[in-house]
Amino acid sequence: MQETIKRKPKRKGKKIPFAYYMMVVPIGILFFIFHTIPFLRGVFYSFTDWSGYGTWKFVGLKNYLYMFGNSNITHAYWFTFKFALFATILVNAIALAIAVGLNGKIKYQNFLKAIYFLPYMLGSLIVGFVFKFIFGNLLPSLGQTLHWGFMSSNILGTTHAWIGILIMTIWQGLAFNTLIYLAGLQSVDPEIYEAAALDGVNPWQKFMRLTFPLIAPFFTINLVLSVKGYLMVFDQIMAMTNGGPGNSTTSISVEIYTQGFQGSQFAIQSANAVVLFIVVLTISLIQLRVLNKREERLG
Amino acid sequence: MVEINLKHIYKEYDGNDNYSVSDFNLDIKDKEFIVFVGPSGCGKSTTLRMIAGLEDISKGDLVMDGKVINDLAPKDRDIAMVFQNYALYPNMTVFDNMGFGLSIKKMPKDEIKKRVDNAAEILGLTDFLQRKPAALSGGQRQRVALGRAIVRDAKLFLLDEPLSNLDAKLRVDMRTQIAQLHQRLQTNMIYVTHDQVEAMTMADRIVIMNDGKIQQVGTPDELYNKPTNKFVAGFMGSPSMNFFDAELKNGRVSNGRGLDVAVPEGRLKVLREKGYDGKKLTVGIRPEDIHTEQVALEAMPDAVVSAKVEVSEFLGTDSMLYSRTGETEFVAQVNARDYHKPGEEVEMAFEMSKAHFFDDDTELTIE
Amino acid sequence: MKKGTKLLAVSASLIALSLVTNACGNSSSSEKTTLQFFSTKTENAPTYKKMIASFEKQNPDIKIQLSSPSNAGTVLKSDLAKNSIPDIMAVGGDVNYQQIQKAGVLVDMSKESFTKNTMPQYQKMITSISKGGKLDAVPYATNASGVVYNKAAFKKAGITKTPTTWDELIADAKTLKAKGITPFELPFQDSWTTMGVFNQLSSNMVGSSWIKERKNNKTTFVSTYKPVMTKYLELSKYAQKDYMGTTYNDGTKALAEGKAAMMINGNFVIPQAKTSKKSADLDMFKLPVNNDASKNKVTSGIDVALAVSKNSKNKAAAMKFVKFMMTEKNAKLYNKEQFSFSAIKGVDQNDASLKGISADLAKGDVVNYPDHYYPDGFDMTQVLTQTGVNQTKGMSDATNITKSLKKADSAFKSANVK
Amino acid sequence: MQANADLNNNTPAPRKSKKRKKKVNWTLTSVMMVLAIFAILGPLYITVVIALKDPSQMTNVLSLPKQIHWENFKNAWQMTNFPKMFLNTLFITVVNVIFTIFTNSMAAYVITRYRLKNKFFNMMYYYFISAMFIPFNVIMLPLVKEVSAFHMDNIIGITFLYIVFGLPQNIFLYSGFVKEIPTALEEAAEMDGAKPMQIFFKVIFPLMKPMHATVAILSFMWTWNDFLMPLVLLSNPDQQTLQLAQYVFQGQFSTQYNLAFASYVLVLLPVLIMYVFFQKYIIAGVTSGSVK
Repeated sequence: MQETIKRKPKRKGKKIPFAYYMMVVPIGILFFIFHTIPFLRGVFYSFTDWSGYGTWKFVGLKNYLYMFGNSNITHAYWFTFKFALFATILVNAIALAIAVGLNGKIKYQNFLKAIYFLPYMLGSLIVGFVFKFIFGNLLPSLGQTLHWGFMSSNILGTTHAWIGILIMTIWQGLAFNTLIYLAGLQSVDPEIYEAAALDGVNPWQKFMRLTFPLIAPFFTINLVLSVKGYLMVFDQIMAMTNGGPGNSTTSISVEIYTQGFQGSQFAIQSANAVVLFIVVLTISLIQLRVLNKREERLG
Repeated sequence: MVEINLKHIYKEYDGNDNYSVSDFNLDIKDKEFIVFVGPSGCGKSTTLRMIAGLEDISKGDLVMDGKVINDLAPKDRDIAMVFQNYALYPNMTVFDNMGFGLSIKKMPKDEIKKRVDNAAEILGLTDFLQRKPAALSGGQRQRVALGRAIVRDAKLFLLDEPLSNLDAKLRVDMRTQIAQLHQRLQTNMIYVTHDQVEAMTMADRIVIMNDGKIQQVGTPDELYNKPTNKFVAGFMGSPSMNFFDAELKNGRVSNGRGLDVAVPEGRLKVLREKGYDGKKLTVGIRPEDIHTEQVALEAMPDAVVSAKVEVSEFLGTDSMLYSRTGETEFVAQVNARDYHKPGEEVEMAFEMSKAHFFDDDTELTIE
Repeated sequence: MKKGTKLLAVSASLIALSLVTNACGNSSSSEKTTLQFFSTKTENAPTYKKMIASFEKQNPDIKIQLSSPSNAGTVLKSDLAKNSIPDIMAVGGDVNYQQIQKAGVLVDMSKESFTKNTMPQYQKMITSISKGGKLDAVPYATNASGVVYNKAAFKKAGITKTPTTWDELIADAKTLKAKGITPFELPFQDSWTTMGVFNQLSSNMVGSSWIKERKNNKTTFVSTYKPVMTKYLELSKYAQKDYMGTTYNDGTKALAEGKAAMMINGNFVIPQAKTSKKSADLDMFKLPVNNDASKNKVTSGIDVALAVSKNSKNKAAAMKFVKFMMTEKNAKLYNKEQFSFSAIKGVDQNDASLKGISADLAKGDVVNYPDHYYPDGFDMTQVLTQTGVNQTKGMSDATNITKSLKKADSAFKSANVK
Repeated sequence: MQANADLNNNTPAPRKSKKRKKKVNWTLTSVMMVLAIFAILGPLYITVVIALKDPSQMTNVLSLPKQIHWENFKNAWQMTNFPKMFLNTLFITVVNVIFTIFTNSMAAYVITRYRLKNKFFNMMYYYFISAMFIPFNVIMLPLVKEVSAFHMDNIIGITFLYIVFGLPQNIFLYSGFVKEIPTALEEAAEMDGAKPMQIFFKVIFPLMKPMHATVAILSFMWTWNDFLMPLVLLSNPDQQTLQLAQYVFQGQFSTQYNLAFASYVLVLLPVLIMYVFFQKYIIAGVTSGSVK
């Protein structure tokens, strides 16, 4: 009876049961509705003159052109890039140094590790408030007592306000990066160092020629996450300076929020947000490419 | 009573023009222990997985007890399987691992316990039932994997290279255990391995595969002594059969590079009938069919060569002599008493009545 | 495995609990008429709560839910986007009001009985910034800008009379400085406080029609505002050293403690300063911007105006509450607790701390805040904080003024779209 | 074909038993200790000390309070409506963590497992991964509109959004882990008669435990500390979160440091307590989540 049944050859390895689709599709649809549709609408509004409510009409690329001519927006980009660059370099350099320290022959290692990771647990908003107080009240009064001119005024009220934000960002950002570098350092087989010791390598060579290449993948993770995060810097600025003095610490995200949400530039800031999205995506992809290539060369 | 028929089974994957398995035909009788053997990538595991239902069958019919079960889900086929890496559930105890299939089927708890205890008893796992797999040795994990199949009381057992992760000694032990298990359970078993020794020692019948095709099906004895082609002859037996490219002339085979031996009358007749006289062919002779004892040299005077031993291995009962005559290299497996040091010149007799002859083009056995 | 189940059970019951509490909050109120009352000022919430309590007592079928978030602008904007604004809104006569008014979602208040009791000049402040000149909110409380000063500090420096001309002001400042008292406490770390100074200078020195001309690009900051900025910078020379790094809170504290003598801002400084020193003896006088004392006016604006949503399901109840708030008794309560001035005729501010300017207010001899007429996206505080930073960095006044005013013009231009 | 790593063979590689007793570097230890105490714990000390003082004691900020003002906490507790806000925040956090773990791990598992075999799942993978780069600012206002249209501008709605919005990152986190699970396990379960849902929940889900921990911690941190999303979505004062309540102290006309800091302490405390107890797991979880 069975020999007559002719089957069409199937080309798939194995059919995927319907249940598996049910495990993805519903939440995928919800994500589309609540994330992708708003995103597409945001992109759409960037071509209109909508102010967040009321009527609107198409204006083509006007918002994008306006953006480039607006000194506040161009300054926000300049500030954000500067901030992201400094924050990334400093956070990673200091985190690496702390990680090397924690990985040394020290006592109470786990306790110290726990302390250094602590800031990661605290919300940027509240940490920002606390640092605002430290810069505004504590340090100036300390500076006045000690007659240290540079510390006698609130840094957040000067052209160097961004350094205050940078310090708070480093304080909080160190935790995560340190932890990752430490994980990297601990993944290095100690036999490699023993072999290097036999070859007569000095500590600096040991770090530059052995340790650093060996933790390259961890370096990549940290760098990509740092840059991405700092390009979107928001919470700490809102907590500490609100973008001031002047607009000296207005990052792209802050500009989008204040002008788009509180001012009436919703459409213009939608365009700004779209540009920010493209910038973040491009930089991340370039980084991944370059760093992965470098890793391959090293690996 | 379980009979399984595989009829013209084909398997092809996306983006791959060749069939991974082609025209696989096999009838498996009740209670038979079948071993699929072949080099890795030959399609033996794929075939097993098609029987299990883990892969779709591209073409052909899989028949179990007269019913086509191509489209039946694995769980409805009543088949138990042991995986190469055991695939034990790391989060469950040994007991839960073994009882998982039964509890999925909503079997009463006391029945599950009875069956698991019974299987544990057979496999000597009673003391380990509450442990997690991570706390077991390799051999114990292996037995849990078997136990998980046993408790299912399935119609058919599939074992996919179950011993490949064990060390040599344990492998031999487990071989025996599985063989005993088969005796005891009296179920059909299909066993996949790349190790011809396992195949030889365990199988009722061996299916030897290469490049997705069945090369030969038969009892171990048949495969060893009457291989249908050069591949089967070379694959079965360790060390492998010696092959020589030679020419049949004047009742002798010679390769012009040191080998020149006479072919016995009976074999010569067949070869001549098939028209190989004066033609090139491949001669195969197993190492154990090359002798150094005086008796043999005297009995087969026209098949004696003078060879130089280059490497010799002493194996206790036997010695392996890696030797060379002229420019021709070969291996001889001789009695340990006939041990020869490297560098010695030794007379060796080729027992040509046991030699195999293969066509150069088709590589099929000439008979 | 068992631990997991326990955890699951605990969290499940937690969810259930939260759901129940949330649900209860809703169901208990559903029998009554519930009104959403939104306020843009966080600090007057306690006063509103008192009014709500007595109103609810009188009207047991109405429940009022007060919401007074700190970043009211954002919340209001998202409410607008949601198309569900609160039933009653208490907003300042500023951008927040303009935005909702422009969206056309407010009830016209001009016909209401209680509107007639309010002072016309404050009604005008509303209509002048409304689209179509409509009165879509009724003025409730007003604030007054001027100089809040510490009487004890003045006494210590030997100053007996508050200054009435610019020269007197500067002379007093010099005297105070010589005595080691900060003349002006400027808390410019909180950028909004810069407007407290700038608005007063601007409203007394530049005519009210200027803004219209600026909007039509017939004039510029650069051409008009040089004198204003000169005075602005002069004042800051008598400020505490780190004035760009001082927060509003710290500034009011210094004022209350007598470390500083004056703060140029609004009447709302007084209650704030008193939180750090209850006994502080504070009073206000108007900022003597000009040397002709008769030309100096108090800058006053709408601190709170009450509006009702057009789409409210309970418009009548909402109006009832507004009317309740507008009664003399409640207006007085508000005045007393918030140190503010009422827009309602006959409700005077009699607090001693404010007697320096309450007379002007009662006469209605006031000018409005110029920044209430600025376009939405134009943030003058950004310009002014930059000016301050420039000064602390040591930039010459001439350069600073030109730079700042140029920046103001370009910022105005990019905000003044459509 | 069967080159899967063997999950069962996880007997730890024999430890390099040359653990010679290394000499402790005390100089380095003290440097690291001093740095930790001043740089990391310093700001926290300041926070706590200010929270315990009254304004009159603020002249010397760093000194220990002469008199402890617990009433700061009481006032902050009342002013922020702490119990209500705490329950709200707890609800959002706990429900989000639980549902995220169940739904996101499920989606991540299927997508990772089948993305090489199936174009649809591969597409889903790239869809979610690319969504990671979309700043929240871009979707903020359209989202507010949409959410209110669905009447989801409340605690339950925002919780739901957190669950959905966490998907991209969680798929990224889980996928590295799922790749390491040998497919033979699922096949064994399939042979044992398990249906897809049973395979996932009985076999795969328990195996993902280490990654569940990571995802749980990261989701917890995100929801507990987030304030922009509650800010724009939760307008009803009864439906707000702790972070939002902190804004009460940032109002234009009033900033009372002692109360504000007491309130910060109240918000930080639950996180700190959790950190003290689960510190080891949190550190391990975050590391494994990011390094995989």
